[in-house]
Amino acid sequence: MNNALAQYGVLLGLAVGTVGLVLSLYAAARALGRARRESGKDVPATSGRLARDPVWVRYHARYYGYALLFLAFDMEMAYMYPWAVVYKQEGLVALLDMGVFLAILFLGLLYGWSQGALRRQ
Amino acid sequence: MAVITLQTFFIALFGIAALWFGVVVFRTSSMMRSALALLFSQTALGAMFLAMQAEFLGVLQIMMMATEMSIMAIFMVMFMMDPGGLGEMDMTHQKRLSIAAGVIGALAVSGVALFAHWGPTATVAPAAAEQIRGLGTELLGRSMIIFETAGVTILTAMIAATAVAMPVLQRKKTS
Amino acid sequence: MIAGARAGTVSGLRRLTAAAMARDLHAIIVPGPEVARARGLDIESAGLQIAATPRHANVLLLVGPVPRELGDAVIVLYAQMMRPRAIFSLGASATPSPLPHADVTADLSQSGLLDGVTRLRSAFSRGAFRLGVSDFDAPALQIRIEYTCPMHPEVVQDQPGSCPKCGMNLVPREASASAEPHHGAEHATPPEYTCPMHPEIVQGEPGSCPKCGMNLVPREAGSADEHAQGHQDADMDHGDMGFMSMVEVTKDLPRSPDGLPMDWIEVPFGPFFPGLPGGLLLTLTLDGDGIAKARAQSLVGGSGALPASGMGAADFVEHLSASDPLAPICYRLLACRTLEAAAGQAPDEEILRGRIAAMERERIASHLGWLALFARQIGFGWLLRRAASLQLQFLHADIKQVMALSPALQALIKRLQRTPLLKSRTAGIGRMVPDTVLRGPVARATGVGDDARSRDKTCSTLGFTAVSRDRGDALARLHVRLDETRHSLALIKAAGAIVLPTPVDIGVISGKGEAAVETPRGEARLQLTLDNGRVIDARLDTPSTHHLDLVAPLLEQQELGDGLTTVASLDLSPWEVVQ
Amino acid sequence: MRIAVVLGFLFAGAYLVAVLEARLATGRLRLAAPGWAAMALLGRESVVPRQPDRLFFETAPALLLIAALLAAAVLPLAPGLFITNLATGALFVNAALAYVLVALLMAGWGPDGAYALIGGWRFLGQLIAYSMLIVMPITAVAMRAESLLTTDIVASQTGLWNILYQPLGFVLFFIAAMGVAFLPPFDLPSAEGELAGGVTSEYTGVRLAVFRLGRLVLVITLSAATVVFYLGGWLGPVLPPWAWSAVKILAVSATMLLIGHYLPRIREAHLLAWCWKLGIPLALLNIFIVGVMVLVWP
Amino acid sequence: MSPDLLTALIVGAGLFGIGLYGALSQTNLVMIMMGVELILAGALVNLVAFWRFLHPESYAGQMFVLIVMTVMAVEMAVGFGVAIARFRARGSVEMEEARELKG
Repeated sequence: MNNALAQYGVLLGLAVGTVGLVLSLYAAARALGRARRESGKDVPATSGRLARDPVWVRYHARYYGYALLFLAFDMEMAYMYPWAVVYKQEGLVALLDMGVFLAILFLGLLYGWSQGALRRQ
Repeated sequence: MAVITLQTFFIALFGIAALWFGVVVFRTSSMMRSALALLFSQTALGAMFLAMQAEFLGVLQIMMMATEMSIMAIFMVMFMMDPGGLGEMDMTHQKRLSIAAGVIGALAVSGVALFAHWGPTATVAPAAAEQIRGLGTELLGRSMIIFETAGVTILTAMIAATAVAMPVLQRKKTS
Repeated sequence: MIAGARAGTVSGLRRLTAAAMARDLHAIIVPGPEVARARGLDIESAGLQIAATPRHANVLLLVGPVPRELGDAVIVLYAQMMRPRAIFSLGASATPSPLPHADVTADLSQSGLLDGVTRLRSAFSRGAFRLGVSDFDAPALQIRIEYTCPMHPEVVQDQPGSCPKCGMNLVPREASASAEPHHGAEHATPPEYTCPMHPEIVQGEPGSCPKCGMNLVPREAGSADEHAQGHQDADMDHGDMGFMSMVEVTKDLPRSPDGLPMDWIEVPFGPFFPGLPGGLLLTLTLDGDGIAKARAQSLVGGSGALPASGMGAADFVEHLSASDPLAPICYRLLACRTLEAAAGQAPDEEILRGRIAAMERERIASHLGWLALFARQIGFGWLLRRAASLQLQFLHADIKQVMALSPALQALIKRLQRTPLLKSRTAGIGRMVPDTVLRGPVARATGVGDDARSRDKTCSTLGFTAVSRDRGDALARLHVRLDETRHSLALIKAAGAIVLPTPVDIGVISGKGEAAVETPRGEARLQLTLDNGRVIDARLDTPSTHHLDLVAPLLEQQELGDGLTTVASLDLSPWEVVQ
Repeated sequence: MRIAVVLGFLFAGAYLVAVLEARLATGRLRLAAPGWAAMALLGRESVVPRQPDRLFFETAPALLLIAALLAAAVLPLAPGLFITNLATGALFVNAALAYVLVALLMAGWGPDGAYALIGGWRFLGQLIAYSMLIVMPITAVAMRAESLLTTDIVASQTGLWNILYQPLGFVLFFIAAMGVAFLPPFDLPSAEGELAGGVTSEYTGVRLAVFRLGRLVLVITLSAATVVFYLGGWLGPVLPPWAWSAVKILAVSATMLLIGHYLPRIREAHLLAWCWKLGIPLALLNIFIVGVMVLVWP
Repeated sequence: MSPDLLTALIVGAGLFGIGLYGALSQTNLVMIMMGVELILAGALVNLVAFWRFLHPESYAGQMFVLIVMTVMAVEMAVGFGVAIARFRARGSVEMEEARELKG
């Protein structure tokens, strides 16, 4: 039990350590001097033009048909991993069981495909 | 015997992080920040599950929510008036009622948690590898019908979402 | 010492990083890498890496004098580079006005480049840091803060406050300082009038739109760039609304084909965009990553005007040849031919053949240069390097070298025809139908076999046949150009020698002349009037002038990447555009 | 100690990937080039664009690096040579890699620049395309190993490597892995010819250095994942286990980079369509085939 | 009872409260869905805590968690589908406007 918790601790430590590494790199760079504030320097670079308008606008993502199907389809992996682990031991039952499950999901995919969800809108 | 162990500390730490990110969701006017705050709230929950030694569920939560909440972010940006939050627009109504409802709800549930008799608590959780196997056996055993029903639910959702969302004209053109 | 050094004493870690910077040079090239290659410069073998954005560059490499219209853009590039930054000028000592003097200057040649890079390295390692640096500033970079409503972009004022239409807080926005302040009754620049439905209609006085008859609405002159075009419905009136309604906000927005009304943003792609020829400014109105509207213009195109006193024949040839750095020999040939036509002279057959060989050699080099540019656009690393190095070898090759290079070129062509993903990347993109304004490979990709060379007697005797494909898309244009390079090799072989066109002595004559040359981009025509041996009037008609106008309709509703591929596949030369 | 060795290996591998990348870009093999480049980036200015989402802008490079390192943390290089050995290792790799997406979305949104923004949203589309092709082949691998432990997965390949046992899964996973690392031809979010650098276009100086480091570690991580899941991990004759891991991981990284060098960038619409209309059915087929094989011929 | 269980349950209650506030106070369909997600997240915490501290031997508890996660995904898919349809029809996903336009 403690073994598992210790491993999570290592992972947490790795993440924190990485943050430390990045911060120390930033500190080294800061030691070499700050960036001068000059006009035009901090405007996002658009190949030689100053495009100053904010671009945070309602963005038309053309893949939303895929995204809708993905949201639902993605859920299948939650069931598939535990199933995969016991697959060999359960044998044919597992194959049929998951076969039915995946067939059901695949039907949804086919429906989406037939309705034009699987393309750029 | 209420001892504050390291485990409790981390459960509380990630719990507080989840709550804090949850509050941020409704306190920022940038839609992107709002969506990613929800993401990190869910990630913190996943970490909390890990601290509770539900390894499979924790990792699953961390993984699923990253992609699902990112997709939520794009939909937020698609459909909100001012996704950058530059206008500091107020998008709420019946604020007082909602706060009251939220507080009362939270208090009521915590009250139940505090005063209910939960009985003895288990101190030892099964090992992580065992959990996955156990869940797998459960899926293929007693819960098989539940599992297949979940499949049907997902299918329904896919059909419903597609049927509602895809434009009618295009639907006639394809297939 | 470099003008764009960082502030600080030179010691310890700073010395080490300065040494590192001298070994890690990333250049952003003005006007563009394709011009540098067409002038025979091998930038990468000289140790400079080509950067895609000024953010990642520390060297501003100026190849030749900077055209006046690019001045502001170059200033912006320099301002957006990180210190320490250096200006490296090849073949010109002057930089556009407020820029500091070039830190390193060298001849416009490969040896000059190599020598300059060496000096650049030492300038970096010695002068990347120094005390007392001054900020760079220029009028082109000045900004003014104005306040606007996020939902009603037509509401613009100089003071913070709330929107009169919806009551939202106004948000600050930057505008270029040269534009007129929005508040205040008098306008220094008169307002201009535009049609809400056809933003391309702009005129000085009120009236109705010639296209749809709607009344034109006033707009601040010069403000067009700052507003996304979708927002210009200035007569939206919902002043009486109780709360802010998104239904109202979105109801007048233009809609995409899938029916969702989204915000459009106007994004410049150019004049120094990697994957597009330098000097070409493509302004795309983007709806997500789809192109809603496009506008293409050349910042470096000439007006074609000659000095009032005219020009001597030899000067004119040089002038025309220098006008397009991407196809100098073809324009030199065009000038020579037209002068000869005006004078009624013709060189002997040997020279004619040699000239054709020179033109075909340039065609090969130009098509290879296009391949490199196209490869950069579609992210094909191997092709970029291979085509660029072949181009440099072909550029000044004599007949023997051309023949020696021939197998390598054939291998490249064969390889491209077998490359997976290339077909799917280009097929169906930018499809065009046969049209009279199309010329050159673009026209021949639509199935029209028109080629100025097939009207040329010498070409016919050398065994020329025009190639054509009929799909009309980017793939067809690629194939036409590949086939053409093959044919060009055959023509050069048949011609036997390469002779650069030089003007024959036409004497002091008057008259008119007309000629056409099939440049790598299509047929260019020149009409000129001679007066006592001086050229007093010249009318140039070039392929890119016509192709540039096709860009806007062609790009609409394409995906961004596909749209850029379309533009790249047209092989526009902004230099030859006549404005 | 063990952790330090693994981390040292990862960073050394990232350095070699950088050398190879520079070789492909410039045509010259210079071992010191990435070192000088990193040093130079440290010395250059690093600006934050005006009016950015500063939090996102600053978090993204670090998050990319953390995601790549955490994913690598569960991949063993040799028996006993790993950072952690989680019971859900194969799943954890997925979970960590999902945050690559989050980092890129932040990097795209943060600077409020058009090129970066489009790059960020493009990567979300890319994730929707490749994600299933990461998950489903790993499921098939787990079926054979009867475990999500990465060490068990390597051990299950003792007789026959998974690349031979389930070649279809390997191909799908390999392609998807290149998609995760946004390597050419899947470099849609950072495309040079389309977005002038995309998500990286506003990063400068030391922030760019961290971003590039994250990307390089990500490439090594994905190669290591490919090796663990399909190429038998440390298994192999003669050489010591860690050497086999090193050789295989570097070979896979080199292959990934070389493939991208000889191909043009894929179109986003095609990527999505191919992954969903061809990739997912093939991945399901792969699961079915492996399912039958596991029962018939374990 | 163990402090761990109590902490987890209080976190669950807190998430429930925040989610409830969000779902009631927001005017926008997508934001309301975020509130619902938080409520469901609160349920997730409770379920995991119950499994861990009360019935670690029964995997039906974990099964519940998976089902709640599925519900979250399904809710999002359908919710966004509706949002797209509304936006296409009206140009808005504001619930307030929906009501006013109807009545």
